[in-house]
Amino acid sequence: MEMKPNAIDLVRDDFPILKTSNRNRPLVYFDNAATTQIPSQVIKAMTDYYIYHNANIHRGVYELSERSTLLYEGVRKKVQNFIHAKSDKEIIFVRGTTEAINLVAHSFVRQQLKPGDEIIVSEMEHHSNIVPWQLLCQETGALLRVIPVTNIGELAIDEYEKLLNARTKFVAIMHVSNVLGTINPIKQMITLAHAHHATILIDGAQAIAHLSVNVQDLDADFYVFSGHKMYAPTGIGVLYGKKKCLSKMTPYQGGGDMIEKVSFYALPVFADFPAKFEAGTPNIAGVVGLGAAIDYLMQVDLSLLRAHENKLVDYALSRLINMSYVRLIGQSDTRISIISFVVDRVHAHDVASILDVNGICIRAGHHCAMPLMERFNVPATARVSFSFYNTFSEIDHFLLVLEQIRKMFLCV
Amino acid sequence: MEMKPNAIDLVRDDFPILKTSNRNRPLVYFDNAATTQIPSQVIKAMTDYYIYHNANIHRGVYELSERSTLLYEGVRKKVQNFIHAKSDKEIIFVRGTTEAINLVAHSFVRQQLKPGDEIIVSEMEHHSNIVPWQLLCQETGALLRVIPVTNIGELAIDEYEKLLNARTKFVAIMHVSNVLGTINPIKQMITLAHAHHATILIDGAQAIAHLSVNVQDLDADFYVFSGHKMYAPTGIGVLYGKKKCLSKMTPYQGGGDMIEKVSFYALPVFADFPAKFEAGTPNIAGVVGLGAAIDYLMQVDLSLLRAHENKLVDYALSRLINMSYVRLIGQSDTRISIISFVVDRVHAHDVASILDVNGICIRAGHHCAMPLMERFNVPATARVSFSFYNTFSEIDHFLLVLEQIRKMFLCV
Amino acid sequence: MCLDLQALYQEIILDHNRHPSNFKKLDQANYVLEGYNPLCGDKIILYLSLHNNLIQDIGFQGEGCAIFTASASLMTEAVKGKTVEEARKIFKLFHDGMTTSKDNHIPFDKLSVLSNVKKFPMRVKCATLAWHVLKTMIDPVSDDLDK
Amino acid sequence: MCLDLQALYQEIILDHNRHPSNFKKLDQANYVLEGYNPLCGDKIILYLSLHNNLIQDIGFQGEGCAIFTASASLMTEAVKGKTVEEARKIFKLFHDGMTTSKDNHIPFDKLSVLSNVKKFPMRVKCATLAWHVLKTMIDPVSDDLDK
Ligand SMILES: Cc1ncc(COP(=O)(O)O)c(C=O)c1O
Ligand SMILES: Cc1ncc(COP(=O)(O)O)c(C=O)c1O
Repeated sequence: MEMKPNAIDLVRDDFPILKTSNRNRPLVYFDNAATTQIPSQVIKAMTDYYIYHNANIHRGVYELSERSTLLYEGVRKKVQNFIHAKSDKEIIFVRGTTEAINLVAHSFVRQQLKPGDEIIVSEMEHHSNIVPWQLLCQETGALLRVIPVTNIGELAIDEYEKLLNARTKFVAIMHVSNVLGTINPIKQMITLAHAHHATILIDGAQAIAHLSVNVQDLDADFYVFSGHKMYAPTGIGVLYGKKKCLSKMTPYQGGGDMIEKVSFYALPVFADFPAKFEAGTPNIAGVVGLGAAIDYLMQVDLSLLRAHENKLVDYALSRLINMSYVRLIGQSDTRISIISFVVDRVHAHDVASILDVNGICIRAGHHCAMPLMERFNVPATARVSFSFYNTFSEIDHFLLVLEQIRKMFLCV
Repeated sequence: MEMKPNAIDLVRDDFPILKTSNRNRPLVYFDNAATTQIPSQVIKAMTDYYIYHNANIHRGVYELSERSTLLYEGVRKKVQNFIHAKSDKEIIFVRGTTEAINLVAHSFVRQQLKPGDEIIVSEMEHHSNIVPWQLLCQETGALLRVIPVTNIGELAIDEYEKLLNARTKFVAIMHVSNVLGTINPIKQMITLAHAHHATILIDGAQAIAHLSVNVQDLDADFYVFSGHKMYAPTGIGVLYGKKKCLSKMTPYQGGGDMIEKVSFYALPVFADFPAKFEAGTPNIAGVVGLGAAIDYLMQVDLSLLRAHENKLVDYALSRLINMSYVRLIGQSDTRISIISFVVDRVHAHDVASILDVNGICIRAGHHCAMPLMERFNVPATARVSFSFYNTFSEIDHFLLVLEQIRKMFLCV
Repeated sequence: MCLDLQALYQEIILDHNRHPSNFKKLDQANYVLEGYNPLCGDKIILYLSLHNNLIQDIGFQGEGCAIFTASASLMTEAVKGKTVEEARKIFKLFHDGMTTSKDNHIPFDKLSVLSNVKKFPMRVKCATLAWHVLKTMIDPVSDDLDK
Repeated sequence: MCLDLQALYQEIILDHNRHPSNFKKLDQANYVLEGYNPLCGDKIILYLSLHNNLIQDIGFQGEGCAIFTASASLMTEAVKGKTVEEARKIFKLFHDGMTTSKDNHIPFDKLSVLSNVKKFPMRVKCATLAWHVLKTMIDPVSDDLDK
């Protein structure tokens, strides 16, 4: 299947920011793993919300509030369909992946842990899937066990199997690595966790924009992601939880909307989920934006666009592999369009700054994955991450500047 | 000082939603205490953000991320100035009032409580300033003490003085009641709390749009509010905390940006505040919107507009007081533009629905203040709340429909 | 009075609100259940005197809005003297009428006035509260999530 | 090479990055302090041999980006052999030059190349890390919040 050039041009037209500049050069946006850009359809949905429907939800009887509520609750259904959940009640709106993981740690895992119990994470996790568990272990006396990462940047599944045991209460694993690009075999890992009666959470932050996710087929207990990595705005994310898990959970934040009855003479009576976990006025326009982003992804030819992403990453890899001064961090074949690398004798921040001056936005640093940096013994990596709106000529431009960098630092 | 009619017309022009309709009638929006509407300046700031500056903050070295970070951090300064905080580091961005209160409960109060310690709230609090304290008391064995409300809807300050004692660890009080409109004497209450070595949080959700707030002058330890009640979008709010309070606090959510160092061989090293309490990607456009709302409020003639609000509420009260079938809930003279009432023999929801059909949006229900409903022995109230963009003729229209309601239910 | 308003607060609803039928505590009831709508604060206690599958008598107490009161009143009229099977059928007619997006009326004489509530989605719960309490009393088990 | 880039990575910076001055552990140091920039991962250990208010010798070890390394190297050159008062003045000149929004250069011969970093606000911390470590060593107490 050949990519017609105009399909990508058409998609690019949807993203107004791609026509702007970075340091007075045409913008080349290669930091999609940090956050994706917003199509005008999503911007318009939010603007329309503010102009025509803005009202607080759930409690107003008037039409404006009714419209706002129906929009908000309608997105729950859209998310349900998007990740193939059984019910829209299993969809909880949160600020993002980080809040979702903290919510599960606080409301589901915390109450179950005894000293000596074990939680399994991996060496490639994002800080947001490490720190909440470290804090919880510190509080409860549970232990954190860590699945190691192989030299090519995959999870050592045999080690995972060895770590699982009767004390394993919870497993928290990323679907796709934000540094290595590796797609982890989560279906198999979920089956293994369940065989040991452990509950498992999948951090889908990097997967949701690039892979089709079916939480029922995966049999995931929890699946979490952020809107801002799938063409929706920041400040909104999703916690999917199986009904049987959600119904065991204690409240998270206390306040309006999560409560049925408040009195000073009795304990509060909580609402049922999802409301129970959505205390206070939520990010309504963010939810509307998330719904519009899902609509957008349903309306484009996603399989074509994803094939394009795969070609971009294949092309970039094939070129980078032949540059002797570039070392790739992560060489798994099951991957998405994220590439981390280090340039011989040049710090990642200098690489990023020189690209920046040429209009190219890439990320440099530890990518909130310090343990993984330790694992590969690098202080930082440079990372490019492509979206379907990126092009081959952008990659060529990037490779050209890399060559300049080599010259500047090594042979001037 | 007479209000020139065109000053209000000019302000109304800034709010595009005011030109739309509710149930096919011109929109009369009297639910400003639930959420305020958004001026086009704020909508534009957010749209511009998505079109020109969208990037993840703090960690990118490229210009786009730099712009986004400067915008975001710039709003911290704007908020600092707006509430007259000593430093922008004392400003923490949260989802809203509810999250701010939960954060303080979890990270400041929780660690200090021993069984028998006391927390003081009032009978007029919003659920979000009751439930977190109830949950905390349940967990720690501390006791919740409640300042009663007088018949006219004021706090019984003499009772407050009696409640304060050596076991009082924390006081959490609303600045302005979302049901009664009453402005509480918080400066005096803060002084009293401090005299008993108790820390005090002020829920400023209903005050922030209507009163000038100077946290240093008030000497508030914590002051919290939501953007969506001051012409900014939902999903963003502020926790102000004194430096000396913030520096005692344990982390809230764990994840990216709140951390300096993560390793599996040591405990995490936390960043300093405010970053410490802003884990994960925040609601960046929401912050930009909040900044634009502050700019907006600085640019209009706020004292003129607030005088107009006061005239609106005086006028409405003077008329309602003469309607024999209307009972006002809350008759304090120190108040803002919120009025709660019940109509003889007509349930608040029927009142609201009939107004709704006439284009008028009001709130009916318990307003997340069930204990206050119990106090006044009503299942629910109807509530109108005015903003500076409301008009006298809108109030006349509302009063006319009230009269229709009386006819429909009582004399048809 | 505008059309929408007429549709929502028809005379029959105002009447039933003012003088609800079967508004009483049933001392001889063998089934009693409370219901509560946290949105409005509507509260109901429903009493059934149910013998040999027959709803011999029914009564309710409570407080709430006109839509709630009228709906509860009309519900008691509709099922009083009916068998449980018949009550189930009436519930289904009512429920389908209230939940389908189509503009069809509830095909059951007086109950049809309630179908106008559909235009006011935030009020639908007011109209259905009493009915759901009845349903729970005659069909205790149901899994809300899988609906 | 474009102008901005020339400004940021001037030859002098690239030189100092390749061959930093005073890049050594000082065994006879009587003051040693570590510094860390979590954004970049830049790390430094700064060694001072400080006697009678005089910086007799200075050395640093660490790893980081070119801006960081060059700035640390230039800093050691600038303060070596100076009194603490002189070092304080140099710090202030440098600090003011880096923080004022004006386009003015840092009026201290070679250090002026660093003022170009100002156009890259996210990199300013790279240029200032070594300096702040020095400052902490010679002026231990300061309240960040009230600045
Ligand atoms: C006094 C008061 N406190 C707290 C809240 C909760 O604010 P939010 O829903 O924005 O978290 C509200 C808003 O309804 C309020 O009026
Ligand atoms: C794998 C992974 N998990 C978690 C996160 C945190 O997401 P957020 O910052 O939206 O909470 C990220 C984003 O950086 C990520 O890439």
